[in-house]
Amino acid sequence: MAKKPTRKNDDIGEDIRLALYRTQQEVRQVEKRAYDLFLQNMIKGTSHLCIGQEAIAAGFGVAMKPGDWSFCTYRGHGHTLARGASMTGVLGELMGRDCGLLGGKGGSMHLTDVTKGAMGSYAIIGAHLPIAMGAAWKAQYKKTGEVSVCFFGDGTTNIGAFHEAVSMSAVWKLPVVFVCENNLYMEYTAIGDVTPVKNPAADRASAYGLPSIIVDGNDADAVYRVAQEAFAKARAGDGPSLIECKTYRHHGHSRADPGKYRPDAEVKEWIAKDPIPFYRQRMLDFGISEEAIKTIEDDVAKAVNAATEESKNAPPPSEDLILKDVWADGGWAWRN
Amino acid sequence: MAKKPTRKNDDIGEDIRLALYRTQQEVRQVEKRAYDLFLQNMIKGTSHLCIGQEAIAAGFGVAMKPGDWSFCTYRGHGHTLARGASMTGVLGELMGRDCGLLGGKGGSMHLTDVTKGAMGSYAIIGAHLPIAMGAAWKAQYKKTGEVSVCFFGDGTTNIGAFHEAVSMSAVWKLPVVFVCENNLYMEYTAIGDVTPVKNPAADRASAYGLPSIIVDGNDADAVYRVAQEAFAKARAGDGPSLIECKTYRHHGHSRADPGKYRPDAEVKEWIAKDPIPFYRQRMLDFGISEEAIKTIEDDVAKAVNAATEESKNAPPPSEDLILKDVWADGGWAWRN
Amino acid sequence: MAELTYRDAVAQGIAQEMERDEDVVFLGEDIGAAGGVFKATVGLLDQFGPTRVRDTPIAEQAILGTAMGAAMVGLKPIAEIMFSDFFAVCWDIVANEIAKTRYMTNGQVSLPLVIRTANGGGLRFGAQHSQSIENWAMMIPGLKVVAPSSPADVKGLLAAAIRDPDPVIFFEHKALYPVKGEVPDGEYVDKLGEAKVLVQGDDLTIVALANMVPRAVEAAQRLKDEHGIHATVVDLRSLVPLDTQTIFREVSKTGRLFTVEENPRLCGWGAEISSLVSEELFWDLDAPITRITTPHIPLPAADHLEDMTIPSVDRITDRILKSLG
Amino acid sequence: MAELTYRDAVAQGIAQEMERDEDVVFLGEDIGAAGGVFKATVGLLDQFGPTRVRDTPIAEQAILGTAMGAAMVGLKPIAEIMFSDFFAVCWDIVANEIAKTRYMTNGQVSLPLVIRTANGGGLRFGAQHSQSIENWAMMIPGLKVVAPSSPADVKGLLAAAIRDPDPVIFFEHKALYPVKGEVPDGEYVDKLGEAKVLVQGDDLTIVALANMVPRAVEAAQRLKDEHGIHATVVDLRSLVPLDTQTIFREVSKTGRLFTVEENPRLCGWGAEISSLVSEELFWDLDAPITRITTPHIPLPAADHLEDMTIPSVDRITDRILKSLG
Ligand SMILES: Cc1ncc(C[n+]2csc(CCOP(=O)(O)OP(=O)(O)O)c2C)c(N)n1
Ligand SMILES: Cc1ncc(C[n+]2csc(CCOP(=O)(O)OP(=O)(O)O)c2C)c(N)n1
Ligand SMILES: [Mg+2]
Ligand SMILES: [Mg+2]
Repeated sequence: MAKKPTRKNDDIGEDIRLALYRTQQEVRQVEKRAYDLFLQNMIKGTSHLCIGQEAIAAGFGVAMKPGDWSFCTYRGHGHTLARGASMTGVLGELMGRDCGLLGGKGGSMHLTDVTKGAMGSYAIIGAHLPIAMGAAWKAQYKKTGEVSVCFFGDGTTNIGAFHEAVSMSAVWKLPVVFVCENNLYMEYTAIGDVTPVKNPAADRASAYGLPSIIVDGNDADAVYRVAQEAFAKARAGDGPSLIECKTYRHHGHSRADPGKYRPDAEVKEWIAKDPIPFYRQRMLDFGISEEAIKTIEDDVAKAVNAATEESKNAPPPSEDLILKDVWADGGWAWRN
Repeated sequence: MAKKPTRKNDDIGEDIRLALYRTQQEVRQVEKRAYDLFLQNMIKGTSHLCIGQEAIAAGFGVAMKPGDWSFCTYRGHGHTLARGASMTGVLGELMGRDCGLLGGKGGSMHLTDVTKGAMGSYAIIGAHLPIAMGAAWKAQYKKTGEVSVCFFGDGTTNIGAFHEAVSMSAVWKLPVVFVCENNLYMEYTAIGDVTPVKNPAADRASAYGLPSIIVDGNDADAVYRVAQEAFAKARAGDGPSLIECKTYRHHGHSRADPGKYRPDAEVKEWIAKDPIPFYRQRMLDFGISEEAIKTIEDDVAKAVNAATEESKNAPPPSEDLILKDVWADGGWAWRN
Repeated sequence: MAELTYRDAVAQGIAQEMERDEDVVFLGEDIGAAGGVFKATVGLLDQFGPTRVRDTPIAEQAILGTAMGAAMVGLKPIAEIMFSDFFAVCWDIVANEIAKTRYMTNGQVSLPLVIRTANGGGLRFGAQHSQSIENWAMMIPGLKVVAPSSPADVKGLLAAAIRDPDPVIFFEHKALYPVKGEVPDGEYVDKLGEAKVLVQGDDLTIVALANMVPRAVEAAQRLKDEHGIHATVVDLRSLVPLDTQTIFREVSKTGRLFTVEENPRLCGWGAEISSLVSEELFWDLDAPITRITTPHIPLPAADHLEDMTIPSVDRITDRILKSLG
Repeated sequence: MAELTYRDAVAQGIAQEMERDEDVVFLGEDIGAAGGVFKATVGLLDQFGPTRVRDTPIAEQAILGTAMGAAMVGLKPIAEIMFSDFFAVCWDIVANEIAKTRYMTNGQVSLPLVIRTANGGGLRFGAQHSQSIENWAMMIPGLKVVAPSSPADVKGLLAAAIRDPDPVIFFEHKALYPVKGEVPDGEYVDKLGEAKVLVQGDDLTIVALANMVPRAVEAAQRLKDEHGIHATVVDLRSLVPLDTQTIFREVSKTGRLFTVEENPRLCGWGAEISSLVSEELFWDLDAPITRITTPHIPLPAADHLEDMTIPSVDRITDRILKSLG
């Protein structure tokens, strides 16, 4: 069993730190498995991996309380897992199986698990920022104390919905936290080539009367701390936050993309900043035992293997799902 | 005839000043006539007057060169006149006559005179900001030196298209000048109630890497100067400007609106800052004769009367316009 | 029964539901303090306060996104889009998000929300403030589409829309706002998806919607008075769900169908009804189906041009007489 | 004639026109350096340089507004909207501005521009990246609407669209990008508004568009081979202008019409054609018109679900056989 941290001034503490590491491992290992599975053609369509960006999903995911809501993008496997969605639900959905979170109807880009507060993955850039506001409005009106957290990319800061959502959230002082994961690229275009400011989100915060916040998105502790602050502000009724996390995606944009447009040196530099070995070392430095760490890694590996098998063995979704759930009555009828 | 200004350090000079005053008078008197005409039910539909805001249309209009392009809103009678569109064309259009700029097909909210570079009035908030960019792109690509000027209101700064257009213009360094006429209200809602920053445009400029520019929109000289600077920057290839002009509309938002939601004191304060008597006094201070000023006022009054009569006497648009000009071939056929 | 205007019936319908259910909230531009630019929501802010009746910036994507997000977590929002033409600036939230989310999530998410909007022409507002866009909504799976033609239907169908567990696009016709009619007092809730037969006749069937309904009724009267021709007039009231039973029943009785649409022709709802009837009722038809629509053009602004463009009582009558030979 | 893929025909069509006319410019997301996410515009940046082939931020309203403004002052822009579903985020510029401005200005403004987009399903991309939205464009007066089914048509119709003085929405079907076909060498310009009869038969007429065309052709083959039934297959190629002459001629020859649409049913282009035929060709029809469409639902993502949702060769064949009784 792990020893208590030996270093001082640790505001995070061992339990949280283990949770942060476990979440990062879960996301990383599921994403690696997803990569293998689409090389084996067991995952069809497209898939957007978040390998390299796990510390953000983990930092926010661990800081959120049950009942809080999260909204993410097509690059949302990690955010969905970080809220506690099952690996089988995620991998099954990617593989188009019956056991998928959405019964195969949504696919990789739309992972949702409402029971865990994972309120959906959105594949059209910008749309989920105003949607996340709406959930926050309920918390504000009902005074129930939830926060709504919305993840999106650097490229998203250039679209209209971003502006409308952050601006109106600030006016309404909604308990919503906008989290920009700046991984330096939109799809294949470097964000700096298409954005008039250096920090796509942080340099725009003042346009909404908000403080400019930048955090190392590859350091789960830093992300966790900034999340805690933003949540405290939101729950205190002091309105939204806009947080820019600096990070990098190790893979291409999506399945189809080898990511060749990225300079080798840049890729190297960021692989060296991989959040997971970095955090592993931090844990060791803080006196957490190699054994405790290894246990997490092995547990997660086992869980991923089990979820993979379960998904592979699951049947394809039943055909009758096709005409189900257009409406709340379960059906699709548009006529009598 | 007017004497030369007697006061020193006048960078604007008498000719420009007379032009600025004439334009303000033209806009004011046409708008007043439009008001009378809709009280007489000779103007149907809606109409958005710019009484109180004339110095902006005048300052930019006089600073623009022939060949430059302007894009404005439903509150665009003034901007269209300031580019040299005929009063008969404007009043005729408001009255739905054959002699209208658009043959009655567009109406009050869509005044356009391409021959004068008045590239249209747009009635859906935000849309014309990206459209104005497009014209600027041509000037940049063809290296022909035109600028594109885009007028819009304070309320428009909260919509997505504003953000997209200013942001992308800044990245592309386009010769476009975005002019926000902050008249303190969207329709019936005070802009401060729905905007998270004090200066809706100027406080957002930094989000696009642009300097924050605020000008007294009721002082035609100040507007003219700021326009000149922005145009020089644009023509030099140094990219767009975003300018916030502080002003006020004396009337309600549109025909249907008596404007009762505005505090009396506020209305009084701004009526006292009416740009036209203010500018008249400035001219006198600068040694321009009462007589020269009076001549402009009378000329304009005569022109407005003549345009009114011409419009009243013009026939309604021919019915065959209805099925004309959907396509460039002049027709509307969607089938063979 | 009280006489109410169509616009007052809007406020009454909303108030009825907000009184009944504190989860019903309302947002939009100038809807609160100003009571709406069409004065259809006067009094609601005073009655329900600024936390439930909330003025927004000009940000339609934010308005509808907010409505959607709030609905996802249990509120029952009503959002206003001031003119239906402005759906174009927030169409993504409507067509890609609101309409698809329940389906994509395999039923995890419910979206009990209503989007009200002022639709249609006749006020000389020009091509960007006068469109009839019911077909924009009808073509998107996952949206219910309602368009009342009378004050009573406004109140009853709006209440039904607010209580409906699915997203409803509620088209108020701006030319009808001043029109008066009898409206049931007290709690009144109608049912979505039921067409109404307003006039019964043996010779032909006219199917109409919203502001085309009073015109169709007047045309039917004229056909009867001046030509002894007896038309049935069906007010569709809702496009989704579509009451094909009533349509089919009435068409099979007369063997002749005329649809009257305010939208420009191509892919209007009349095309869908025509295709349904010619697929399923082919052998009952005695003559070609005729669609009477606004021509496939943007709307002109000047009064007499606009009047000649949108189907009028004259045009409806003439077209029917011509078809009858 | 060279064998080209549908995707390469896009690049070739654009290159042909950019070489010919320096007013032709091209903008969109990832279209330049990356050659497009579907690799349909590879090489254009190298050939024409970054002032004419320009990568944009994710800002579709800015992209299309820029195209419109540039066209107003004399350029001939081509804009890409990466997936047609994203038209929803910039629909205002398309439907309210580009489509209406010539009309509203009484002909003062010309808008010679093309908006290219990847349309349609079959790639397991789910409900927000797979829609067939030709009907969204068809219903808006002022837009021309083109949707080629073969590499040759891509090149020829794209060139025609670029030279057309009016705004054209050009729907490339993303499932067709890898398909190969013979494409005329050298300058090749087709004509908008002409349907093509791909198969001639006496028994019935199938009208199809885009990716439904090869399926209709295959179904016709199967009907012939397995059932001795001879179908005519009409590839519409463009919805506006619509070649009603060819449709009417072919339907009147066979007396039977089947339309095959990839879009969800309500207000699809098939409804419009059905309504036209039942209005103008009623007496030539021997049997009800049948529309074969995607059901009126959002598209599911999983492969076998998607395959069962979009009309397949099997479904087309079966539906026709069933109708024939
Ligand atoms: C409105 C819209 N435009 C374009 C796209 C295509 N697209 C998908 S992801 C993407 C890049 C997004 O970049 P960013 O926001 O930085 O997120 P990241 O993928 O880097 O996580 C683009 C352009 C889209 N999905 N929606
Ligand atoms: C997208 C859109 N939303 C709403 C409207 C309705 N509307 C017309 S003018 C206006 C207020 C605009 O305010 P501002 O930009 O300050 O311009 P002003 O009228 O004060 O000149 C609104 C909300 C519209 N035309 N378009
Ligand atoms: Mg990114
Ligand atoms: Mg204003």
